[in-house]
Amino acid sequence: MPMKIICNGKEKVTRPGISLNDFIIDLGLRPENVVAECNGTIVKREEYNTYLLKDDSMLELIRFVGGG
Amino acid sequence: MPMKIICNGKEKVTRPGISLNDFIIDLGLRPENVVAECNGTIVKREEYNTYLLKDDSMLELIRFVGGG
Amino acid sequence: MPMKIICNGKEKVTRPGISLNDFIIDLGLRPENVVAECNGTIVKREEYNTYLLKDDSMLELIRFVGGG
Amino acid sequence: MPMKIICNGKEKVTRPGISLNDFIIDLGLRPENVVAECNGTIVKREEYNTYLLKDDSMLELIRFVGGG
Amino acid sequence: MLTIAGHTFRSRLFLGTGKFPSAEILQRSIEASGSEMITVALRRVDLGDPADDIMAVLDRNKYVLLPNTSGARDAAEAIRIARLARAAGSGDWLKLEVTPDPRTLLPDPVETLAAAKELVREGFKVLPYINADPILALKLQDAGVAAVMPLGSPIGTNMGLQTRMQVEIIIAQAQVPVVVDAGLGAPSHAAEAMEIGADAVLVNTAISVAGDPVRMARAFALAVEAGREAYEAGLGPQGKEAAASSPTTGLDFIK
Amino acid sequence: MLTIAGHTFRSRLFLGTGKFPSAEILQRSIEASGSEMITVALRRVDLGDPADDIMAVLDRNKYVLLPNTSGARDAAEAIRIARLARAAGSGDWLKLEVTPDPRTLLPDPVETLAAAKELVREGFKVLPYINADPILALKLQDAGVAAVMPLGSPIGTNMGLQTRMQVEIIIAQAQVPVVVDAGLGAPSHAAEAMEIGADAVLVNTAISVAGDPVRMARAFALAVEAGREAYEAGLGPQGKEAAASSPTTGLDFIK
Amino acid sequence: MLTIAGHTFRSRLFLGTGKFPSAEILQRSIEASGSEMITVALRRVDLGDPADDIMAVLDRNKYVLLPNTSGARDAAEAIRIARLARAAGSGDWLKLEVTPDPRTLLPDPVETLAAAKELVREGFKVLPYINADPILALKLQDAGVAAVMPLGSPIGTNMGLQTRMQVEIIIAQAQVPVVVDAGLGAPSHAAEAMEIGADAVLVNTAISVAGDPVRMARAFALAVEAGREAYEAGLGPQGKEAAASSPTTGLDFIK
Amino acid sequence: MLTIAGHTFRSRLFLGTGKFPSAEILQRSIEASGSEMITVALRRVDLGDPADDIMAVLDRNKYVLLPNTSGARDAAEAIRIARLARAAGSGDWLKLEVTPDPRTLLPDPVETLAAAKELVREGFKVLPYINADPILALKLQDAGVAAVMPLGSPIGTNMGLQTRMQVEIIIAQAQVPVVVDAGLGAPSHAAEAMEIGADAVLVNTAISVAGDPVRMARAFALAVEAGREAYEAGLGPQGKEAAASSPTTGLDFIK
Repeated sequence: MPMKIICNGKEKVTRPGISLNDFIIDLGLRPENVVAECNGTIVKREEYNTYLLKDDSMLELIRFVGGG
Repeated sequence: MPMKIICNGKEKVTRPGISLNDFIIDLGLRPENVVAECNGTIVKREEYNTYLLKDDSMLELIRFVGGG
Repeated sequence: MPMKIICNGKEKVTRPGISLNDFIIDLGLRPENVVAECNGTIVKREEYNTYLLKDDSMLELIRFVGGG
Repeated sequence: MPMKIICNGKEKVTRPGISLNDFIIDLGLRPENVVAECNGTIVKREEYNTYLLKDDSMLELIRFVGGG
Repeated sequence: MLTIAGHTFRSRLFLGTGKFPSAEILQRSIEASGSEMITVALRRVDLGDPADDIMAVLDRNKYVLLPNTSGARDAAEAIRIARLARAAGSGDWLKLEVTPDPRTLLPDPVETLAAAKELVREGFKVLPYINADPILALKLQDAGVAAVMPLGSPIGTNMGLQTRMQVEIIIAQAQVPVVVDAGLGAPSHAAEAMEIGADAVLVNTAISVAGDPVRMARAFALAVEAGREAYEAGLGPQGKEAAASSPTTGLDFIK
Repeated sequence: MLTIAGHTFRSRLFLGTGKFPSAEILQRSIEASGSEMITVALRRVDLGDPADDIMAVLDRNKYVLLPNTSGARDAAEAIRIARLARAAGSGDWLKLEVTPDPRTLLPDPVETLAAAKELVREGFKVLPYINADPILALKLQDAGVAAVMPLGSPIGTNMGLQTRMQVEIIIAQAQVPVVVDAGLGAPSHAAEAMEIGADAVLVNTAISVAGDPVRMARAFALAVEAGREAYEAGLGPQGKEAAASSPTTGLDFIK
Repeated sequence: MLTIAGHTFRSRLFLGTGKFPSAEILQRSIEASGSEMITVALRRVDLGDPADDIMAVLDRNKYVLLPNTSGARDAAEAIRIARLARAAGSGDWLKLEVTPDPRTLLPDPVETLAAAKELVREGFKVLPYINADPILALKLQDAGVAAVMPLGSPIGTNMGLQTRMQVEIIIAQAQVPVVVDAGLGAPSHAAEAMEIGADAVLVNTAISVAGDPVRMARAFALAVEAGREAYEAGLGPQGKEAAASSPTTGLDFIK
Repeated sequence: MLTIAGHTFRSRLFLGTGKFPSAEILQRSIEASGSEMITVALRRVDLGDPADDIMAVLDRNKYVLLPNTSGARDAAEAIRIARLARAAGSGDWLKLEVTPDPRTLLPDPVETLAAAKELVREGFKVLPYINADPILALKLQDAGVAAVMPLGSPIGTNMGLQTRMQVEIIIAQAQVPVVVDAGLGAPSHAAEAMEIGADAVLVNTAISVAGDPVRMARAFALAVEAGREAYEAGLGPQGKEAAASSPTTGLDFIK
């Protein structure tokens, strides 16, 4: 049965055991351009493939935007 | 029969032989606060009583107003 | 025998058991216009008379001056 | 016998019948870089060769200098 | 004290009378300003509204009346207005204004000089309104004007002493009084003009359009006196280096 | 009227007492200024010259004494001086100055805030001298200071309100009085500070080094009142377009 | 050439990337500016619009990426954003901004200093955005920042170098590069900052909101080079007395 | 591109040639400036030093020669110098200067207008040096001058665009090119003049007395181009309210 993630404040439903990398790709984002914070801890980019999301994970996906 | 004066650009009808002084008073003005130019010549204030207006006189009545 | 005080960085010789009040007066100052710090502690003005200086006391006498 | 010219306020002695052009060259100047006023009248550059100086001529030699 | 054309003034604030909300507020503002030199303009009587009459509020014994030639676009028009003003009984004082361009109301140096020469000849005490032009000021002085009135900034802008550097030159050279006119929009502007040595300032818009003209008139009066007092007392030098106002000695007790 | 820490002041000019030519000129300058808030510094008695005594010229019934912590280079030194000042009988008022760099005499924001917190805790009425830093002003306000004192320009430079834009922000946000301190070198500078809404100004050098300090004190008093009056009366708007002060109608007679 | 934290820059113009009309105009503006130091902000991905991606237009080989901590209201938030930025792969460079008040976006001196100390400890190359506060600049220098970035005027106001006098003091004292940031609204403002000895300037709003951002970027590039060149060439002295540029001799012929 | 009297100029920087340390530095400065309009003065040959000759360094094919009438105190003297200049082969271009007062070197509005009318009649391309007087500028334009040259501040003072407000009015009204002349002392001053819409600037002292005139010439060339580019690109609006350059959304992750 599907798994629930809170991503950037919104509830997202995905498949159990999905890696952070796949989850980001499923969102239509380039993992190399996104920094992830899961349950308050920064996830290193090289761990995106091995880092598996859990039910109710609080995920923040951040990226660079134009700014002064 | 009545007489026509052009006063401050407007046609005014008055009685023949009227003095400048009486004409000014008839307009509701204080002669001592008005300077008069008749047919291009300044009329001295002390002559207002003796200065008689003629038909078709071009009269300008000027006075002080607020200014900077 | 006389007693030694360090007052405002200078060595002063005075009589043993002198009160702070008398010491200030001996210097030609008005006690009410001076604040005293003895061995790092502020002495209340009402205690000037009862406060007795000891040998080698480190005394600072401060007062108001013109300033902005 | 020699001829006297007042050039730029100074008296200069030169040979009679000298042309303006030769006079300027004798002074060590380049005629094409100098404008001449003789007795209050500007002499055209193309006339320097034919313009002969007379005794007591008042000559002004002007040129461009640095300026803002 | 300030003396212009032999007349002495206690107040160095000249007041314009245009654009006040009411005759009563104008009258109270004049009193609050302490001014002794009051400008007025000359206009055709409005036959539709003969009542309105500024002379009712001006006590001729208290103030010198300074009629202006506002509206004149050249020397001829200015001279005509000047003669009418004198015939109207304002005496010989005249604020000479020649402003050909209604967009900027800036003065015409050539026409102003020409008019000034003629009006001086006719015995007027001429106070010309001019751009902050030191050479023009000298030419007008030579022409016999009673004072020169360089502008701080364009009429009615309240932008203050934008012309400070030029006005300083005019003041340094003038043998006649220098009255800064036009654009002074705040008491600090008037004080600044007085601090650099102006003999007086003429203010109108900043006071008449203020929220409370009467209080603003008083504010300018105070500022003009402050600036003059500072000029006479002698301002201290400016510098980029800080300098302590409290003693730099006697601090060993905290060292 | 101005109220700081529950105390009401008729005059909005605070006066520093440093660098006056003599005690007599200082006394007359204080009177001419009309000031009710007088700053003093605390220094070691000069045993070689015990006579010199400023308290002789300061009538404690007429003025609030505002001792400063000048000389303090950090919070600890400022706190020590503050306590000595209170022990010296000046009451609870304190101008907090923490200036680690003698070259600029500019205030240290971090040490000033730290000292302010402690001194407020000890019951002082703290008036901190600060850079024109709106965020620091808010932090000091939250810390319970009685007023904030942003600088106009560095102490003793007479350069005026160089920090105008930042001071305007401080004034717009402050719930405590804003007193512009340091650098005001002419009455026009003081008037400008008051016109933008400052509650008071503190002046020392500009008066004490003036050619005639007594008259300059009076000049600043007038300018401060002028600037405040203008602020309350409401200044007219500034604009780049000229606007006639005399009527634009009624001119047909010269057309 | 300019060296910051061991990295050398040919261009002394740093460019902010906010508020550009399009990614394409941003890219062309960066090229026109010649800038080698480009600021970016860090924000939550908008899951509704995942496409928008600034990294696509930034060639990491050509520019140093300078992430800012915009949005941070205190040291803790700034530190968190800084760590996220580094994790995002921008390297160690950081523009430290702590702005608790959204009305003014002015920096908090105390929180900025606290954050700077921690971030320096963590190995960041910290460039703090600060008020023009010379003492704070010295404290940050002692804390090990790579450069200090005093503001010219509040962010986005285009009001220019309102803080000139204080920035001159910062430059005179600084051992680290001084980069004037915020408020520079025209090339002349940038040139002025460089003429007084600033090492670089950071510009965003003035370029991104210009009618033609690409040309404006080029205009700022030229002005920054002009100002620096003038600083190195040595500006002539200012004076109030006129001095002829043409010879004063050799004029007898018209006398 | 700039066109004056039918002649097109690629560079908007006009260069004066007075007071350079050497002919060689002058020549290199002219090249570095990129200027195509070079002013010179006319003086009596010094028979004691006939060698010195500026024409040797001026390539008449590259530059338009703009002789000035410096030294003239009235219209008659200016006209005489103008005729001599033309006879000297400089063509029809003329910078008309009438400065009766050697203390200020400020121009005489009346004599300048009179001379301009005669010289236009004689076929000169007249560029008059004037005070920043909008009405005089209009009168000269009507008289047929090729351009007007209002001053920024007195000659040689390097005080910059003190007359900004008046110059803005001149630019807004002019149908002929406006060239800001005199007083521009730094590249930022020149950029400012160009940003407000001046068609060109004339610089001499600021370059010739600089520590390194050649580099300063280049600095002014860059600044003039920057200012013009900004004028054409369209400067963003100024405001007193801060406006974020980074997004104000997407910050929930730190809230």
